[in-house]
Amino acid sequence: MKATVHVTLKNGVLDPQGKAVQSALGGLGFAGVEEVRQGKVIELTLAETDPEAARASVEKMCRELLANTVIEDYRVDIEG
Amino acid sequence: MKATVHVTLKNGVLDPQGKAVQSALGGLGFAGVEEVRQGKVIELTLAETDPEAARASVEKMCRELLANTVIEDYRVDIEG
Amino acid sequence: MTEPTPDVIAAHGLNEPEYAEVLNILGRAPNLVELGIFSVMWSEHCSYKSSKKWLKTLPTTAPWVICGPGENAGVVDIGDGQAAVFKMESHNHPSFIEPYQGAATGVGGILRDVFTMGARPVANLNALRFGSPDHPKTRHLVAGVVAGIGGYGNCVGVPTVGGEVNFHPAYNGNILVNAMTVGVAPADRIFYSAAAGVGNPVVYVGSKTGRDGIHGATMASAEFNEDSQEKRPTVQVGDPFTEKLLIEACLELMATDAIVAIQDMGAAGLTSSSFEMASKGGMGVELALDQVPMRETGMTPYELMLSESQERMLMVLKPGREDTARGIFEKWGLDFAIIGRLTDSGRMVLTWHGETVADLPIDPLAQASPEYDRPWVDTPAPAPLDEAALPAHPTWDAALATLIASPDVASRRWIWEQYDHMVMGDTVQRPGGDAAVVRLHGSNRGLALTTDCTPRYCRAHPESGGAQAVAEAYRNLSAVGARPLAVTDNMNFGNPEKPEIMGQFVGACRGMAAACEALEFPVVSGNVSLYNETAGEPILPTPAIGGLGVLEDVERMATIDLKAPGQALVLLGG
Amino acid sequence: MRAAVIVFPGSNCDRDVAVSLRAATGHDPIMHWHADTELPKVDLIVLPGGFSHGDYLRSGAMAAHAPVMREVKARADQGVAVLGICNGFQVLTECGLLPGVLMRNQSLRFICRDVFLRVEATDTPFTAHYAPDQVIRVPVAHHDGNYFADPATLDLLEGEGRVAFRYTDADGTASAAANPNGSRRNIAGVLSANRRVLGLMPHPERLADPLLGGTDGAPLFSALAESLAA
Ligand SMILES: Nc1ncnc2c1ncn2[C@@H]1O[C@H](COP(=O)(O)OP(=O)(O)O)[C@@H](O)[C@H]1O
Repeated sequence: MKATVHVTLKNGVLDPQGKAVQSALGGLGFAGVEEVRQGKVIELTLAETDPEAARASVEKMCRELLANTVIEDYRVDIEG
Repeated sequence: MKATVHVTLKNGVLDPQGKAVQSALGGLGFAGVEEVRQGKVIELTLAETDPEAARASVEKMCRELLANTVIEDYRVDIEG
Repeated sequence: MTEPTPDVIAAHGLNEPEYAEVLNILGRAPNLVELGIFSVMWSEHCSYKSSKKWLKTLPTTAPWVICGPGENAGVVDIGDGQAAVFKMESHNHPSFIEPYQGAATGVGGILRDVFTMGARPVANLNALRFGSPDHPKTRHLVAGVVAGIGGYGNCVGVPTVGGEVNFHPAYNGNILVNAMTVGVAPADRIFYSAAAGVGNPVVYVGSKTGRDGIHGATMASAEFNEDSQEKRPTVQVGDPFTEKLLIEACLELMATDAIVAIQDMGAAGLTSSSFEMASKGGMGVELALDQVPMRETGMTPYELMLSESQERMLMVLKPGREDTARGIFEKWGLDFAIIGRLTDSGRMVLTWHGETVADLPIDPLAQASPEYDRPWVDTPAPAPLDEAALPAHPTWDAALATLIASPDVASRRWIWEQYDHMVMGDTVQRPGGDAAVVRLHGSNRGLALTTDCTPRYCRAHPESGGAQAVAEAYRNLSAVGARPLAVTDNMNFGNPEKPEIMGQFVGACRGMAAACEALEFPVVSGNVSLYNETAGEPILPTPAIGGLGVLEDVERMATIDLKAPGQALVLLGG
Repeated sequence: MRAAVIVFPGSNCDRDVAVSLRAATGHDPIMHWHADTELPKVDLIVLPGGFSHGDYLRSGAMAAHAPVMREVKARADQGVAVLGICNGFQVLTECGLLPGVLMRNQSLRFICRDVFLRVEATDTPFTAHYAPDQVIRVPVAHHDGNYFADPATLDLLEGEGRVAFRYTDADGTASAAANPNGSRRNIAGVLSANRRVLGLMPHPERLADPLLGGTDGAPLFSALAESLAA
């Protein structure tokens, strides 16, 4: 079973990477890029076969390790 | 208009971050994590309003800057 | 305007007598913006209200001291027309909540204190205390703090050359992260923060302001409790890349004669920087807050005054130099905005799209902040150890193995290898010796640097422990062949409202003062961090000392490694 | 020899390498700002270490698109020598002047310490003052030094003698223990096909002065000064 976790900075938290990418895109001549935010995507392959159990386990992984909940939000997607 | 870019390592490219996460999860007592791959997600807010033009422009950004195609694949999603 | 409710006043950390003083100063009730400003200015962190009385007892002068406590950092003459600018500062609470970013922004803050004064930073050090090695959080905290210090310092390109680490259960819920920066400037080109010149423009440079750490300065002074985990204040994220650009841009502008005064926006951001600059210069200020570069939409004057966004500076320029300055900051890709001017009113007038949102007298706020003579009890001198009651002496081999395996003695290589300790090409003595030695660029002279404190001594007897920390710093500098010149300190203690804790603080100050006096080793800068307690459990009293000395010839520096077989080992001292 | 050091926003070893160049050539290199496209005529272009653009996104990725880089590539094509150290190596791979990519260190930690390198190629303007298979000691200081390329590319590099340096033990063995960052085949530095572009993660400029604890980096600069003498 596969799980995908998106970890993104909370709203209002400074994103230095996004800021730098935005200005680099401007430098490359891409106009009209109003905001850039950079996050992580983590793809997990799990032995678990029950979607609900998988979700519960991945949510726990997010809280304990994958996301830094002080500054980051996370979203879990489970696919068969 | 918003665009989301997923940048992930190509198959066969060793992913030190994913491997470290996998072993850390094991250390935390999560069993049955068979593989972990870590990538980036970049969210762009664009002035462009035409989805096709937006996609073309973001694909170009990926080729020129956002992804290193020696080791990375990318996927672009455009939403209203 | 509606008067703030008691709840709102309490949430701003002002007690009843303090609020009464606010009413007395204003002759009316404050609005929310004004209340926020009072709360920040009178927080323990900014006002030193519990510690001021005792800090004044530390010796701060010597013929080579150019500037002692009171500015962004201390300044000493190191000969050859050069000055060393240095200070240590704590980022304890933020680092416990988010170790990487907390430690990283701590490094960023202390760097700004130093380059604000016109010095190019040449070395970073740190003094760290963690809980017991087997406490479940310790590993994560150590890894995060070390990575954060490296992540910031390595990127800005200032070598992290030394530091110290201890482990003790008293720090389980309250780690200490003290960061020190040393910079070098021409002795006659030091920049100060006193504003001058009616009509001169007040200029904002660096990063945009966001809603970072609103209330962080008050948080840093409030005792930690179990639900701090829940409240999770907005942690600031550091941007070392912007800091690097800010260093280069500021030093480039400082090479011209455009700057009248400059101050970094540290804790309490725009509030404390503007009040301090105005108060030191006896000036008034008008700021148009709508001109402040903003990162988010919908920000309010309250948020702009209290934001702790990093990598920002405030300057007063000479008239007509705006374009020179703007050109330099734009070249480095940094924000630049003229946000106000100096007046002779002695008042801080803040406007928002033309409307006045705060109007406060500057000196009463900045200078008449509360000063407490907190009750304290002396820590009694410990009874001599009863030798008979000690466990039997282990074999020498076993004793040695125990010592070497102790977390307080074990090699710190794992830590310093994560710090770039060689960038700038002048680290002639790397971490691992008694003191780091950094060559003064382009010469054969050098600075020796160390941080020291043994908290268990300080707990046993704060006065001896404080004196010992100073003496150890002095010895470490002497051991590499340097002439010790001056110290910076970081006083980390528990809740000063408890007489025993206040007694520890007083004792440590007495010991430090005596040692500094005896050694002619004055305190030129420092920082105080109080309320380091979790659930009523205080940390060990930890007056961290950062020492600086000078070597006339780095080729004659002494190092710790044994050089050749057959040489004699000599024990000196008693 | 005239050298230019390209200064990117976030470069922080630009001054360090200038010191080594001055020691080897007797004069100061040109410090050239990345946004300035008019690059003077020089014999050597140096891309220094540091954190260009904060190393955000990927190390060296944004600097690879700096305005001056088009000219740097054109000069490289004409045979002008280009040296990329640490972040400079990352920029060279990102802009395609060298193959492969520098990934995050296997330990995921920044690593700053001396390492041993075996000099694998001495027929270049950079390495002519080393002896074949000489083992030298120089520091590394990086977070992203894990050299990766596909096996075919690695075979090609090895077949053409384009691996300039490998991480080894003090006795010259390219063991796993001697590899500080997980680089494929212990590769620490690679050359372009015409052998005029060198990228390496270790910092020769940091041990080119006896007061800093060693001089094994100095021959690289003296070799450049001699080979590229006008
Ligand atoms: N323990 C101390 N010993 C000596 N001076 C101190 C001490 N703590 C603070 N100071 C001095 O008080 C002044 C204000 O410090 P602080 O508020 O920490 O500076 P900043 O404006 O950088 O936050 C500084 O000049 C500092 O050197």
